[in-house]
Amino acid sequence: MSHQETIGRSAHKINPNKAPIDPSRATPEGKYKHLGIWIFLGSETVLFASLFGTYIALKNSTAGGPTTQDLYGLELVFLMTLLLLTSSLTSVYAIYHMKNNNFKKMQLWMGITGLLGLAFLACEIYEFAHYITDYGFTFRSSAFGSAFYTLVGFHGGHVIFGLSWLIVLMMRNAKRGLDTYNAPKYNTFALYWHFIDVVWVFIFTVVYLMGMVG
Amino acid sequence: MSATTTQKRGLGTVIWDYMTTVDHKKVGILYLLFGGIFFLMAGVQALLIRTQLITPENDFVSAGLYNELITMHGTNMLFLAAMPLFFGLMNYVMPLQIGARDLAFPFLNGVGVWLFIFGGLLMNSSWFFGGAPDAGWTNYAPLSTQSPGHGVNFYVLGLQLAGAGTIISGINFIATIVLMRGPGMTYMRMPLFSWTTLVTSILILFAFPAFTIALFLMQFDRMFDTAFFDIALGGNSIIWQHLFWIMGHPEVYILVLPAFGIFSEVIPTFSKKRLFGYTAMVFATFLIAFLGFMVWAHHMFTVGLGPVANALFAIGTMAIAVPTGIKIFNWLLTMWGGSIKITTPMLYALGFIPSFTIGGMTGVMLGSTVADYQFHDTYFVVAHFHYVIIGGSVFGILAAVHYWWPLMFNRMLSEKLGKLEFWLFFTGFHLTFFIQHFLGLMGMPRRYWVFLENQELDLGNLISTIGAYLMGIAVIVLLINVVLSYFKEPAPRDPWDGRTLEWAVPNPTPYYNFKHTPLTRGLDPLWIEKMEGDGKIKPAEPLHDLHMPYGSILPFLMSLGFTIASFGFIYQLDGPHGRILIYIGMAFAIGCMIVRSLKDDYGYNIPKEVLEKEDD
Amino acid sequence: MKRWMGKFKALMLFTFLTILLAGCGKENLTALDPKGYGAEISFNLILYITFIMIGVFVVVMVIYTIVLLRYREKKGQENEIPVQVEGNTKLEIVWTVIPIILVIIILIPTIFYTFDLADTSEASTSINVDVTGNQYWWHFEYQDEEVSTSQDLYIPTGEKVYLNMISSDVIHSFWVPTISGKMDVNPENVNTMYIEAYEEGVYWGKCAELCGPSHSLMDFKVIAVSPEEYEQWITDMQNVDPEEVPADAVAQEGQDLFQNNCMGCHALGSAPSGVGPNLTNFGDRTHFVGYLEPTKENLVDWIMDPETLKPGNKMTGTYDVTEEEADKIAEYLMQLKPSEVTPESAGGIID
Amino acid sequence: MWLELQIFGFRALWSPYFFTFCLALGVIYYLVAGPYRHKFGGKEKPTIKQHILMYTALFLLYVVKGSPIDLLSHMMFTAHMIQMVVFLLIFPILVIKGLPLWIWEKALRNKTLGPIIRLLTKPIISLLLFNGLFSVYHIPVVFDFSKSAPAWHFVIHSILLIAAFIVFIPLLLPFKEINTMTPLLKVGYIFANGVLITPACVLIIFTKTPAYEAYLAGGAWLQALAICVPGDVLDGIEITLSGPEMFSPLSTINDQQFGGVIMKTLQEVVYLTLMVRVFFGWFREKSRDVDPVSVEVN
Ligand code: HEA
Ligand code: HEA
Ligand code: HEC
Ligand code: CUA
Ligand SMILES: [Cu+2]
Repeated sequence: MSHQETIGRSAHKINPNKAPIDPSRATPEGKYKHLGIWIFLGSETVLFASLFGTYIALKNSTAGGPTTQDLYGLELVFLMTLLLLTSSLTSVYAIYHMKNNNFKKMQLWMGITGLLGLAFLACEIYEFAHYITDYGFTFRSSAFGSAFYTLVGFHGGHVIFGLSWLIVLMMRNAKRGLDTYNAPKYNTFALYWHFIDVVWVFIFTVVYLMGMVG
Repeated sequence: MSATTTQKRGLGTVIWDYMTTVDHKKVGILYLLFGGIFFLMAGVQALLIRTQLITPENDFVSAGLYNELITMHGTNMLFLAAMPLFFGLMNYVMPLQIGARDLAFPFLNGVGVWLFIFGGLLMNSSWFFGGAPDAGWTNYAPLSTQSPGHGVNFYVLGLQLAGAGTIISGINFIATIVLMRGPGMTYMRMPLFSWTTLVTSILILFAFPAFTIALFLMQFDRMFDTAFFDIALGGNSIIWQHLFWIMGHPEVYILVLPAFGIFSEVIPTFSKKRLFGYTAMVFATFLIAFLGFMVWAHHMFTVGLGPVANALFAIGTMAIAVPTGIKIFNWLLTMWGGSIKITTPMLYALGFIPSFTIGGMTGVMLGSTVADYQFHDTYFVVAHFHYVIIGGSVFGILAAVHYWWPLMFNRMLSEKLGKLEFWLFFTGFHLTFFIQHFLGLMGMPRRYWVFLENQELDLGNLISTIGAYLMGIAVIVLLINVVLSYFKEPAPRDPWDGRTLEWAVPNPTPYYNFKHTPLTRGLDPLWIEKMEGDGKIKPAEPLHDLHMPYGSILPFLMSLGFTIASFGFIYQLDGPHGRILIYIGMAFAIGCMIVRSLKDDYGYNIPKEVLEKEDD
Repeated sequence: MKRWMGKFKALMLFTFLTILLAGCGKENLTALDPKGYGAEISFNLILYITFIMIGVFVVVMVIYTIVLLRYREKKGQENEIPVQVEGNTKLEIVWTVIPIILVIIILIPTIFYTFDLADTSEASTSINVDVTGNQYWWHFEYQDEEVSTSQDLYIPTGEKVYLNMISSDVIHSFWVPTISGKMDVNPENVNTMYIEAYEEGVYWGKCAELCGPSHSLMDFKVIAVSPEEYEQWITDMQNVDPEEVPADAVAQEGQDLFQNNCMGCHALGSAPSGVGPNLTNFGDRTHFVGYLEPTKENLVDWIMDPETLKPGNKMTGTYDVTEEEADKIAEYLMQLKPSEVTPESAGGIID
Repeated sequence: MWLELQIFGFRALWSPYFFTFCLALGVIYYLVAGPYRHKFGGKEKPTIKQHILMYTALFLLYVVKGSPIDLLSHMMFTAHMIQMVVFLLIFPILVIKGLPLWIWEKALRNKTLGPIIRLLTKPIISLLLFNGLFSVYHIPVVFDFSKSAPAWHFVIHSILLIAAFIVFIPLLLPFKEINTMTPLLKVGYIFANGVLITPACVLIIFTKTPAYEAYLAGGAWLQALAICVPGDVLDGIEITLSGPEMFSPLSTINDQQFGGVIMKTLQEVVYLTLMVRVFFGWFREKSRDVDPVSVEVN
């Protein structure tokens, strides 16, 4: 195809003199991405709903192994909930700064988001290790074990994916600053992160709280 | 001389072009090509099945092989033939119909198609790696978890990959239709094929993730010793059935709604009349989709869910007859008072109406719980779903292939051969499957490797097999037709006197689709211009530079990486080489993703001056 | 047009002819000639819905035919443009409401009988049989009588017999088309259904859920006898002495061989079933392993090479006997006829 | 069933007080919306259709909260669910459509009421509010509590009713502050309503054991009855009553499942009707017109 004119990054510069716009939705691609991630999260909802359904169906099938009451302790889970909720909040700040075209602050808050996510992940790993070593409770112990680790682990996997995404995003753009090409990427990440957070709230309620009650 | 006219290029260039393409038209053709290949494979498997059943207690194939054949036939047909063929058509036609230049996410479109292709190849490669999956396309646990060998692992991972591709395409279609409709193309003016694309995509979006999870559970049980379906450890095999059918039932509407869309294009075109009751047609589509999510347990009437659940699902199931009926009658009334021209696509549409109605009616009979206690898992069910699938989806695909062939390949298919093919296929189809209703009621369960002598099932099965061969001949006629068309003159523009936007583009379709953004002034925009104007679509805005995306090899490589990892998963229980493959494959795929996010891709512009020289 | 209709008619005629030729299928297998409660209800419902469906189909086809006859493009009028009708609310309401009514008409008896067939309130006062589905054979245990048997299920006519079904491995489905619809046999829970046969007879049963290579060979029989004969059969079965030594010498040897090689899996008398079928009344089987004629040659073939006759079965390769020994065992097994009441009492198998 | 019910006496069966109340509401509506409307700043008279809608609404209200159905709702879950559907899904729609617009406008422009309505009828909020409350109400503990404490029963039902009004207002009232959704979103909104109410129904339908104390023999159900049967009547007959099955042709568990099915199916019917109206109103006209060539397209 000979009739091409290459487009440069300059086309995506944000003009600071113009009235503030939402750089994440200034281009058609940005708009598509914004809708796209919402649709994607819709299908993720079904994904987790199926896992929740499986978990609820199997949560009492302990096959003589540890039960929900034996295992769960609220302190750690509570801490994890706090960590993740806060990280959602910090990502809101980051997006707020993005809309004001303040790249530094956005990176800062995104960084904090990432750190909180890491802390959450550490807690989760500790929790799993605790169950495995202290109770011998693995995902092969019983159907309940399989369902528990799969549900919570799937969420954990989403956190890991989100964190890797964030790290790549932040490192890639650290030098170049904000433009309408990368703003949509931050925006989609933030939405994804909120979703993970919401799912955790459900895990907290359905798995841990309801598990404590029995 | 138009710049888009393809010069003779080397085969290598063409292949590389397709491997790196993100153009919705080429992706569509990839879907059609591989969907077609899988269709032929599954069709040959069907012929083998029918050959085995030609006489009682036949030993043409062994019992184990027979189960592999039906499993691969069902899975290939549904997930790797019918659905991708529709995806191909949607990919090619839908953006043209709504006046868009491409899909919303061209790169993801590439990922979707390659995931499908590699997933399909992965699953079918099982034949060469010690045997195909053999637990039926429904793959019920615990038969599937206990199935020896690697067959079922291929099913799990193959469908996992293809399924991921499917979800990606679904998201892509939705975003495209919501955001990229051309000026004036409001929802109330969208052609029905685009509507059904939208609704089908919504179905995919909500149905397939349940299957993704089901496959994960199956994978964990088979490869990592978890206990989801292991009864000894408290597992429950019914969970698989629920998750499977929560996808499986919407899946059948995923298969038939696009066909409804196609007929809603074909019938008005060849009746020279606008679609009767357009609004009701759109609403009925939604209703079918909506109700489609509440009936999955009608495949589980005999599982022992209890009378309340059975009654509830019977109600939901039968309710679907109502919107479908609305559609049937609206099609009939579209033809009423029209001027019907019988071409090959129209023949398929005409064959569709009685065939699908029969299939739908047997569906309603199946929906009656108590009657289903007799029908379930017999050849009556086999007859039902081939009636709806072949009479609906396959007729739809064949109609569309003949209808849009000139648009896609710039050649006409021969009408003579087309009609011959239709009659062979139609006769063969009814011969094969009508008799099966009775076979089922006479006591022949499905998935039977052999039926016994002296059970008065011989004649029916013989007739059925003969019918299947007729269909085989019909498919060969189609193939001949396709090959011959290559040597023909280029097709004229708009050969069928079309009504919708896709017929307004020059032939062959330029890679940027529309030079001018087309203005839609009402339903059936091209028809309106033909009636009220000069037959040309009006430009919505002055000519300007067009922004296009670059092609990329990354979708191909990424999918390849996942496929390598899948092989690893399949073999990881056999020793360390499996695990090594997992690491290599995943690293490769993730590497591609990182490259994608590090390398900026801004696309390119086609300058206005270049466009000015092109045909309209 | 002519050609079109011609072909269609020929097709229809052909299919109807074949149906006539085929009749309604084999008397003791078909669901089209019900001889039991469940099957009768299903069949009546099937007929009822079929009539409604034919009615709808006729309406569709009448419109269809009129359209095809009247509105084909005529020669010389290719350029005429038909009126572009947008729709007709009244008509559309008609074909929305009529199907709704039809569907409701179908649903009422459906729901009624769904509850009727699921009713287990009389189970405690009726005959209860525990059914176990195994890859590829069926086991039956009469709860209160301490009688157990495999492959052939004896029931009295005119009585509801409750089946409590569970599977020992994968999912199977219990189906006796002529007397009852089917129900799945799941590994994780007991499913209960009842069957009632109106007439004496040997009814063919089929496994209707894919359960492995020999799914199609997992046949069984339900033998409906008169209540008196049923009582007789129960008593005979209760009185079986599994150790009883047969009269002739060959069979005696066979018994020894059987006890040494086979008793690890097979049971005699009321002993609970093991890995293999209970063979107490083997000599009375209508068929064995589901589909083989109960002749001595077949039996020897089976013992020598089960895999060919029933791929994937669980007996292959678990013992080591010679052809000669097999012959003796067969002699012994063929003599296991503990009861006067046999399939013949129910009229025998229909061939 | 009918005969057995007679032991509760006329007052419990037909609630004459409540009947008077509904009648009074009807009269007030007639007067305020009709002859005396100018006193309240009303403009147009309600149409005949609105009259019919309103009186049907009040009649239905009496049927489900006053007639024997109300009494039965304390003994049969199925009756309870029928009550719920009419009370929460049909009654509000009829009232919203039946009241003349100016009354709604007044409420909306009201200094205190207006902002509250506007806030609560934000689609996301109204959606979660109604379905959340409905689901919470059907958690066994809450449900049993409500059926055992007459005052709370009243409060809870009133809150549910308000939530039900709130959920339908953004769909049905034409004012632009609250009617913010495009037709497509409205269809989605109705759809989401259908989805969100499903978990409650599904749990009710698929539990294998009776979940609600209030319908079990012994104790709890009698307390529940006290809500609508005068104390003296109840004291008099208590000894002769074995349990709620006595009034019902269904076993407790079947009754519960059946109730769930009724809820789900009827709710589906109501929502589908709404959807049809929204959709056809939007589509039918629009798909017919052809824009003139000169029209400016955005
Ligand atoms: C394209 C695919 C497709 C379509 C469209 C349908 C459509 C329908 N199907 Fe089918 N079905 C399958 C594919 C499909 N099905 C497959 C693949 C299986 C088997 C899976 C397996 O086990 O392997 C299956 C199995 C299946 C079963 C389970 C059987 C069993 O295993 O026991 C049932 C039971 O209810 C059922 C019902 C229906 C109904 C009610 C419809 C309705 O949507 C039909 C509606 C249409 C009409 C009714 C005709 C037109 C209407 C009128 C002219 C109006 C007037 C009509 C009336 C008033 C009745 N189907
Ligand atoms: C899209 C779906 C679809 C389609 C189109 C078909 C098409 C056909 N099907 Fe299939 N079928 C299923 C989906 C489909 N089927 C499913 C889901 C099952 C259930 C599986 C299970 O139980 O798990 C099933 C099961 C099934 C059975 C039951 C098996 C059993 O239960 O034991 C039978 C038996 O007759 C059958 C027959 C046929 C036949 C004869 C065709 C014919 O229409 C096929 C026509 C096509 C051809 C004949 C191709 C011809 C090709 C050539 C001539 C080759 C040319 C070659 C080259 C150039 C290389 N199918
Ligand atoms: C591993 C256990 C095992 C052993 C040992 C075994 N069998 Fe079997 N047998 C089975 C199973 C399982 C079946 C059911 C096969 C089927 O129908 O799929 C069976 C079926 C049979 C049947 C048919 C029963 C019927 O009524 O359909 C006969 C007869 C039989 N075995 C004879 C023998 C003899 C004789 C021997 C010894 C030489 C023997 N079996 C050893 C497991 C065993
Ligand atoms: Cu057992 Cu099929
Ligand atoms: Cu279905």
